[in-house]
Amino acid sequence: MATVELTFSALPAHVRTARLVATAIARRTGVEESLLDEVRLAVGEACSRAVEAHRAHCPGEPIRIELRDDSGRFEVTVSDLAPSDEHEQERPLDLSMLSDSYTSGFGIAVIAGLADDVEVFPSPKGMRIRMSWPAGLNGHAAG
Amino acid sequence: MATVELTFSALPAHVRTARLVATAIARRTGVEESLLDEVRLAVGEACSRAVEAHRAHCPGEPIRIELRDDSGRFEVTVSDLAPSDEHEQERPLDLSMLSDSYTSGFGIAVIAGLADDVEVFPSPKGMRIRMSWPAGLNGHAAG
Amino acid sequence: MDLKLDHHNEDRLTIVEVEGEIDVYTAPRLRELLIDLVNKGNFHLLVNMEKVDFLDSTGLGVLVGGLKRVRAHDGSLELVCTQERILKIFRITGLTKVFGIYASVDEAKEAHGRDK
Amino acid sequence: MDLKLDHHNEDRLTIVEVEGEIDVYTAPRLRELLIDLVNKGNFHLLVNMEKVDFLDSTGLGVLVGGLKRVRAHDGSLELVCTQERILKIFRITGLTKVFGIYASVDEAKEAHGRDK
Ligand SMILES: Nc1ncnc2c1ncn2[C@@H]1O[C@H](COP(=O)(O)OP(=O)(O)O)[C@@H](O)[C@H]1O
Ligand SMILES: Nc1ncnc2c1ncn2[C@@H]1O[C@H](COP(=O)(O)OP(=O)(O)O)[C@@H](O)[C@H]1O
Repeated sequence: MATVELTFSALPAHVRTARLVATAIARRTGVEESLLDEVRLAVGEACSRAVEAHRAHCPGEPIRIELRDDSGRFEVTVSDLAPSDEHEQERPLDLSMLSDSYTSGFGIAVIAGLADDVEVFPSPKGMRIRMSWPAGLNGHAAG
Repeated sequence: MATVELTFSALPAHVRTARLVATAIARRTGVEESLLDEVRLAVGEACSRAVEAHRAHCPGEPIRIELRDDSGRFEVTVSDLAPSDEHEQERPLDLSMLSDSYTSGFGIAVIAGLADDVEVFPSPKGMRIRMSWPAGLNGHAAG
Repeated sequence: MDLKLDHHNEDRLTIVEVEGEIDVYTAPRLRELLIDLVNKGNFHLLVNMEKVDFLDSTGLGVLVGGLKRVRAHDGSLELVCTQERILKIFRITGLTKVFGIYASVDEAKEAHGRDK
Repeated sequence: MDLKLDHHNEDRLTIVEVEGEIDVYTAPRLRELLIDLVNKGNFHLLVNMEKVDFLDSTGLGVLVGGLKRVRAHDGSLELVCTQERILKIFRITGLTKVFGIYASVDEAKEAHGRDK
């Protein structure tokens, strides 16, 4: 079982709640202070992406984020329920292709650049992004 | 649907996460600054109670907290899965009956004293505590 | 904010300085300290709550548990607290009638001087 | 921390002061401001990011959107930023190659003076 699970409706404000929770739990789990910024940003990106995708495809469905601290790592999984047919793969930068919407794929680029370890599982039923960081030995709570 | 839902395993550390989330969302929802202390404390109490009950009865089961900001009020519901046969009703204070464990019922007393509105639903399948506070008009997110 | 604990003796009183949050997460440490002090023969405890940011009912439970232990040795457990947000919790739970609550360590020491 | 926006003109440049968090929640306000400035004929924008605490990819998207708009009028959108945590995000996404990034407003103004 995930240690903590947060479910929220597809609203930008809730992305802040998710960032706050992820940062607090990362700190407690013993993730180094210098990495907390990256945790906050990467988790925020993954949730923002999910919120945008839900608003486009299924605004009524909730987004889920699971935070685990077993296994010596701090692991975060963000799952959305929007069909991910957008092929957010890396492309060479071409300003004319960049739009100010999410399809530009910056989000995934940022996550990939920040998380210590990332796996992205796109599927017709939604995307799952799993990120993790090393957790210190002095984390307090297990389970 | 609840705006935000947090599920966590029965560990004291997670009570802090729940307090943090409740306070952040209450603030955003427009609950008055002067009431945020009460929100933090009352939500903490309800979650502590649930954690203690789970540790005694069902340590593997998760505790759930739902936070809503529709309806012009900030509403928090904490649900546990521990059979509540303890009859935590009000009793006259008698030191010899007070123990330093949770059965003393301080938790419920504190919640009742702090929340603007409280309802407690005990049942053989677990207890549900619903608390609410007035939310300002300048809260940002609905949904 | 975590919990910081400290203690020292003044006259016949053992003054326990508490700083930070006394909640379900940290209260066990306060409980251990109180038990330890009583086991070592300190039966007149004064808990200074002036630097406590947060107190929940688990914390109340620990204080009540401490009070029962010292009473078993004809001792006392009293508090120093002027913070309204903390006092409120004692009031709500009726515990203002159970604990002696003072505005300062000196005031508590004076009252003790008179008693004895 | 919410987002604070301000702007004023210096020589031919419109300096946009941004303070706080540019994220999925607040970025729409920055987008509106940039669109508004362009619609009113300000095509040389300098966005001062020195007081930005947090920037996510939604914020990047808004800046890129602004850049496209001013370019359509032969304008420019440049940034002032020395904070490593913010610069990192531009670097990760390759956007350091797309935006002119200066260490101060003065440095940006000087560069502009030379260009024109
Ligand atoms: N849902 C929310 N809505 C509004 N403010 C929030 C919300 N969640 C957290 N906050 C507040 O926003 C502040 C900033 O949160 P966050 O962006 O996660 O971190 P930081 O500002 O440290 O980068 C926090 O101090 C918190 O009180
Ligand atoms: N799960 C957690 N474990 C440890 N620290 C936490 C946790 N969640 C939040 N915190 C930190 O504890 C601090 C205090 O949280 P809380 O007790 O809810 O509020 P306050 O200290 O304002 O009364 C927060 O600033 C936060 O960074």
